Amino acid sequence: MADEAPFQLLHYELLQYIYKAADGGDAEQGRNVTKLESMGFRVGQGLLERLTKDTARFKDELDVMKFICKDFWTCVFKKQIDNLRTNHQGIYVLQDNAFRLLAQLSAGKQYLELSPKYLAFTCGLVRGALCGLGVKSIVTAEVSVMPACKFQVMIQKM
Amino acid sequence: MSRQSNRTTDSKKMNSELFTLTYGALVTQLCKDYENDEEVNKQLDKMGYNIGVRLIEDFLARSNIGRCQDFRETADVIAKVAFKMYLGITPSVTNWSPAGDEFSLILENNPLVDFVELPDNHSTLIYSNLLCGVLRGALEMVQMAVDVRFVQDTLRGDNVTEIRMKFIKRIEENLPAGDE
Amino acid sequence: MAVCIAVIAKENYPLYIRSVPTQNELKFHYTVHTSLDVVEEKISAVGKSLGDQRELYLGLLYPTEDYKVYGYVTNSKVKFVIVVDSSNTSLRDNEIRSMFRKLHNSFTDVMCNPFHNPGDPIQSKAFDGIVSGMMTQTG
Amino acid sequence: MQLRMAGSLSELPPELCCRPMAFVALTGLDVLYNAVHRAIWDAFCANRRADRVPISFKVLPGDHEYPKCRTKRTSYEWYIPKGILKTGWMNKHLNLVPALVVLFYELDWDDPQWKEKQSECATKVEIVRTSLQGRNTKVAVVLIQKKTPLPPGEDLVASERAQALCNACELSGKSLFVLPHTDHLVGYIIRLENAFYEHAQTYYYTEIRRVKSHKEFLNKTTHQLLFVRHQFKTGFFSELKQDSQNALKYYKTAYSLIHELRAHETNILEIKTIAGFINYKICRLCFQHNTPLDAIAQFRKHTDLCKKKIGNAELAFEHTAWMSKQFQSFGELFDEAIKLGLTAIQTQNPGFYYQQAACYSQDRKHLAQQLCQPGMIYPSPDPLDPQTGGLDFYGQRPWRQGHQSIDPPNTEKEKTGILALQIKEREVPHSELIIALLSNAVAQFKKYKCPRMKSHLMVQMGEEYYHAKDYTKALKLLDYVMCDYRTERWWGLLTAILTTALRCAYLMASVKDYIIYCMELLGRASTLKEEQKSRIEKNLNKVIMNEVPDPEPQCDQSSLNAARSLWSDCMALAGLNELTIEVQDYIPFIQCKARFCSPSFHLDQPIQLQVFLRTNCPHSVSFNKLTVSLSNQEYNQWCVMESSGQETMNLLPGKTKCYNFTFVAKTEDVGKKIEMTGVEVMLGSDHSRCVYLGWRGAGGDAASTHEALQASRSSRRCGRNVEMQQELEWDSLTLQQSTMIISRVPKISVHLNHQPPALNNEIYCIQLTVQSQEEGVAKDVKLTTGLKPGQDANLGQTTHVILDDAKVCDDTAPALLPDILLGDLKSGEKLEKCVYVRCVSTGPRVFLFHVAYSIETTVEGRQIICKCHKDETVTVETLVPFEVSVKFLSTKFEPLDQVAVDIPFLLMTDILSSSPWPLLLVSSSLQLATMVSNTPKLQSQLQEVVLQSDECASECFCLRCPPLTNTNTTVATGQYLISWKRKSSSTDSPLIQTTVTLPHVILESVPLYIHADLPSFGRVRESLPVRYHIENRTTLVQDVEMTVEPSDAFMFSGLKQVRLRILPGSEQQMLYNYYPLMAGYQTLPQLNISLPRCPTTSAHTLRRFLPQCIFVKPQGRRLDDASIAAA
Repeated sequence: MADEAPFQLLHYELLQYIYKAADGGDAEQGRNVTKLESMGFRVGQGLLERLTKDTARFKDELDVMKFICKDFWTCVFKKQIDNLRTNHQGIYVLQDNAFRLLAQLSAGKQYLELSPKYLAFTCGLVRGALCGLGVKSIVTAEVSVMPACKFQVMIQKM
Repeated sequence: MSRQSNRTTDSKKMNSELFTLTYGALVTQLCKDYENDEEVNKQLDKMGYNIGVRLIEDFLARSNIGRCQDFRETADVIAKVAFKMYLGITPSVTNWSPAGDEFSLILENNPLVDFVELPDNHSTLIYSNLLCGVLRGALEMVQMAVDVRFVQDTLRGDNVTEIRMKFIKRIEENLPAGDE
Repeated sequence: MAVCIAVIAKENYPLYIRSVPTQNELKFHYTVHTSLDVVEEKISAVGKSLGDQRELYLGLLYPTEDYKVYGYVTNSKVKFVIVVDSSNTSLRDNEIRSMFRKLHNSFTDVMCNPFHNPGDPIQSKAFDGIVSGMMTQTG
Repeated sequence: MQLRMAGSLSELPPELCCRPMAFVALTGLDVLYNAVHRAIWDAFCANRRADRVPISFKVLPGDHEYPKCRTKRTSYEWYIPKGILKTGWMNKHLNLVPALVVLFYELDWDDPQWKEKQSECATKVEIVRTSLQGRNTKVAVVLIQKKTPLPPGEDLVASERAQALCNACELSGKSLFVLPHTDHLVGYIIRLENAFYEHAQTYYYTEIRRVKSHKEFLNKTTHQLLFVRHQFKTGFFSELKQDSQNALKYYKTAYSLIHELRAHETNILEIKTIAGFINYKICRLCFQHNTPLDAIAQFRKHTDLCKKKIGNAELAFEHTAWMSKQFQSFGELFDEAIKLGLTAIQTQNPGFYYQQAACYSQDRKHLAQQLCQPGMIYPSPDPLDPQTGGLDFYGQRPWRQGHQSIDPPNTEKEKTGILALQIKEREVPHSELIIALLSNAVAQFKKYKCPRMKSHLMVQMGEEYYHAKDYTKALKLLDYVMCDYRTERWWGLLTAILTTALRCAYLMASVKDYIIYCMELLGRASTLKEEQKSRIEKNLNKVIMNEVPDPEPQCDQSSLNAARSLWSDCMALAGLNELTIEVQDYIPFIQCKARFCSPSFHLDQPIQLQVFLRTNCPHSVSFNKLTVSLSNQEYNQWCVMESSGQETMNLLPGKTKCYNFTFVAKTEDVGKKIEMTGVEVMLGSDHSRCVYLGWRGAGGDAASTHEALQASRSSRRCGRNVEMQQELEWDSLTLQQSTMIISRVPKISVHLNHQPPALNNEIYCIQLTVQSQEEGVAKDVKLTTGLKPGQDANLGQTTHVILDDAKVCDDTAPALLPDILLGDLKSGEKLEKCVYVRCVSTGPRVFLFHVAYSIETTVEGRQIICKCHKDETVTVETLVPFEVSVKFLSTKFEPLDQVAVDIPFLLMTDILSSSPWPLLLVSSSLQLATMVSNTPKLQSQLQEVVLQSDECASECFCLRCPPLTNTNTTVATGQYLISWKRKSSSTDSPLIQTTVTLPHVILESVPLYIHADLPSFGRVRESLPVRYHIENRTTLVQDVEMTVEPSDAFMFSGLKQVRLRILPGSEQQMLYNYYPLMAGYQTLPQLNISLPRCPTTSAHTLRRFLPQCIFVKPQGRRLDDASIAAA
């Protein structure tokens, strides 16, 4: 628990910075989301490198996803993903019923449209980690009820 | 199959790395966005300040520490409690000015720069400047105006990292706090 | 001990190659490059064959007349290759392992350096240090 | 013989490599002239498959001279061996000294001259025996007989004579055979040879024993050579005996023994040679025993032990040649084993050994080049020609055979010998050997999926061809592998190969290749140093200026002159001074990226196209022409840039240059895509040499995509350091290969004015205003309007559209009016139209207003006609204007569920407006079916009534249903017609008729119709006359009993109870005088009526039409007023 607070605050500052930079139109917003996402991507790569340093090589895609849901999530958010579903055609849905970065957002409709901000970074994290494991993907997230959150991973076959 | 067995994942430790890496991503983003290092340093300090003013709440709540009697006590609390709590390190407090209004925090290792190697074209970047902001912001919330700056940095070849803190004045309660 | 140490990107292009200055550098480039055949083969073997094929350390890739070439692959599919003089018989397998471990740790730090752009050639004093350490120290 | 000895000391002799087989000699056969003998011989030789015993047969004359056997020495005292293994030995035991000699002799048991023949046979045997003096070779006799023998034991003569013959020839019974020359020849032959085989084995067994027996005489000091020799021999004999297990054992000991020998300058070659032999044998046997790992281990040991045994430094090439041979032959053994079913793996296959062999051959070549000075004269007499004729021992120097002592031999001889060898070495075609070995290796690595290893070997082959001056072959190989290294981004290797390739290209003066390699060596992928690059760039420029380039460094001087002349020739050559190079798949020194400035352009915008060029080479690059070609060639003319006059266009190193092109699209290309098909940069000029660098599509090259990807993730700061910024900008430049031409933006406004929602059936007016903001005249403006296509199908039937001037909007009107011509519109001119829509059904509809026109504009000074159009759509909801409800009431305003025949009732209609707009009800009317109006004439009570929304207009009609002939109980009422329009609509706008069909009603007939006449009110204490009418509606006489119930509100006068009779159809009247007692609404005294004739009808139903109560006014007195007030 020790250094949760600084991270939360740092992440919050990140949002503030990126979004204060320019409150332009949707295009601008889109660009900001991408910025956050790519920062997350880079962090994800780094984390993964450290995290898989002492692990055996991965068997297959599912093995990788399990890793993301268990170890990776635990290390970043100190809990596992609550539910992992897949259509076995390269789409996975990871559900976190109490997503940490939404915790400080109080529930309620008016915050729902803020949620993209709060998820972009994490989407990047996941994509970065997967990419680190040689899995190219697109990661999107959606919030239906705070603070539950669904991350959708679309694997891109190469 | 359970991978758990062969993976050793100390979540607390990882988290600190998450923090370190995220901070890194922030700094490089700033480097992309701003013309020169000075502006980056400013921005870092500002963000630090914002964090500080919020972090102090958390700090006071979790470490039930009352008002400090004097600056020396404050120094100790910062070094022994705050740094320990949030960065897991305990810097030493040294180089007190005769007037006792100025001292140095010596960080043997600074988690923020764990993996950092500065490229040559960032000679004037104060990578960890966020910390200064944090300290400034936090203390301002307890009615202390201070001046905080890095005087030594391992990143730039010094063999320790030194943060210099100077007490400026008590802020009267009724004054509005900070520029944010 | 090591006469050549290389880090190879996921896409198999070199991120870092250092070899002892005394000998023909180009030759080592070829040695490392050709060794990738075996690395690829071993990586692709994962899952197919039974038993634990899943160690990061790939062991001796192939012996040539004058060199022994060892391989290692990270989970991010980055490969490390260490070339040792085959005259150097004193070297034990676990020593090679520990060399790779050192290399991997240092590499991980490089990957975590925010100023490093993954996929770019490795430019890091720390990493250089580790590598030269392995090339000079006598095993 | 001579050559084999000298030319290749490293060669393995065939007698070593072959598989040893028992040697059996056949004599007494005349295979030339005697058909029978021939047949026998054939039977022996023909198809010797694995199932036949391993024997090599030879036909020898009966008096053949076998090699003399030296007299066995009884002691090895003083005997110093001169070498390890005699060159003749193996051959001797394979082909000269038989294990068994078989004498064929034609003789039947009952031969008339038996005696003579027997002794003749004996002498023949004797002859053979004598020539085999001292050897253990066995002799056997085969009698060729014409008769088939009887089963053994039956023919007493035979057995007795056989015995006699054996005695005569001193043969054991086992050595005498009979071969009946009959039809089952082969069968007999096989039986024979099996017997021979046994004999042979015993022979070789004794040989082994013999050799072993020497052992005790030997001593460690002087006879080490013999230890080896004997072990080898026993091994070899064991092989002949087909005892490979023991053979292997003996060879192994031999091998370990040979390395115990003290090696020195003079014997090292011999040691190595024999070691090589033994090693070969061991490996071969291991593979044969299917223990490849043993073979490999042995070979490793062998090479490790020998690789340092170089021997005479001046002949070092000999050693490498030998090493090479060792690897090659092991590779061949390995390969052979695989062909016989052994499985190899990626990391352990023959390829490695061929490769290593090649490696040593390369060393051999280099050593040869160092050690063998050219221009030496071959010494005579030839020191390599051993006067003694042939070399006695394997691996010895011809000029000092048998020299075993450590003390140095005759130095003079040594010198000449060495010289001779060196000169011979010069004649060796090293490159051929190397290339052959490499290509063997390539084949193997291909087989064991090692693409990279394969490429590496191909590079070596290429380089070898280069050394062999076969540049075409060299380039063929190098080009092939280049792209592998390029795609895998191994720049160091790529550069190395390119450098070699460039040398080849120079030496064969192949201009195009030369330019290509230069370009890539100057490119950013090249790892060359600046100065090298600038040298190459200079040369490139020379070639472009049609001058001879400077030679490449490290080209061997000998071939330079040739190259120079080649160059000057092809420079002189006029004509083909123009060449095009597709650079996309390389990483050329000029980078090109092109893009359309926007993914789409409007027809009236000039299309903008940018080409970015950049170079990385040390000096600036100048060029004379830049062209972009597009999918529609007509535009190409606009995408050419040529250097004007003297000054050329040029690129500074590291600086990005941008070239802009603009052109105007053709009208017919609207909606089409324009694509870049290529970009070309022309170096040089017509009066020197034109080199076109061509990029497909919008440029980019083999490396650019990766660079772009990296750049996108880079954390490098934009704008900090100029050089870096440029870099970043370049990498993140994205190509835009194609653009869309879309129609010009219309400069007209289309406004719609209407009042939604539309009301069902109404003629809904949408007012359309088109105003032109064009400068010019908008020609032939067309309007397409109505229901937007692609909506619910049946909307089409229920929607009707007309334009104002058309009158009626009935069901014939279409849903969509296409292309209504509206003429031209001048600048600023306005045009108004009303579109009327009639929606027969409710619900939403989308209406389209598509205004198209064409206009002339000038773009970049060119006149073009643009077609523009503007679409407006509007969604209109259609509602019902009002709800109509109808109810039936009795004349007492009580709701009726059925009406009585010929009794008046009321019809009440409510019109409830549901329109948001005020409605004007112009009129309403009833169209009655069976009903008739009770009132003289029906007229609408709500003419010109205006209904605001949610207001309700009601009217009431008094009707009566006449008695009906037919007796159905329900009747149609009729229709209710309402004509209305919007209050807002203009006076001349048409009315809308809404018809509501009134509900049917149930009809009933009543027997007795009783109704009353009475004043509308009464007054307290004033009489109130009430007259009851009682009509008999039946066809019968009716008795009616009436009683008036007393009531405390009234007093009354008249009959309290009466009984009367009414005739059918007639009416009776009863008059009562009521006298109200109290004020207010008062219930009238109840009238009780009963019809005894028809008891079904109750009093209640009869009373229905009577009023129940009446209002009674108080008396008009003051105090009474007060009392009322009080009450």
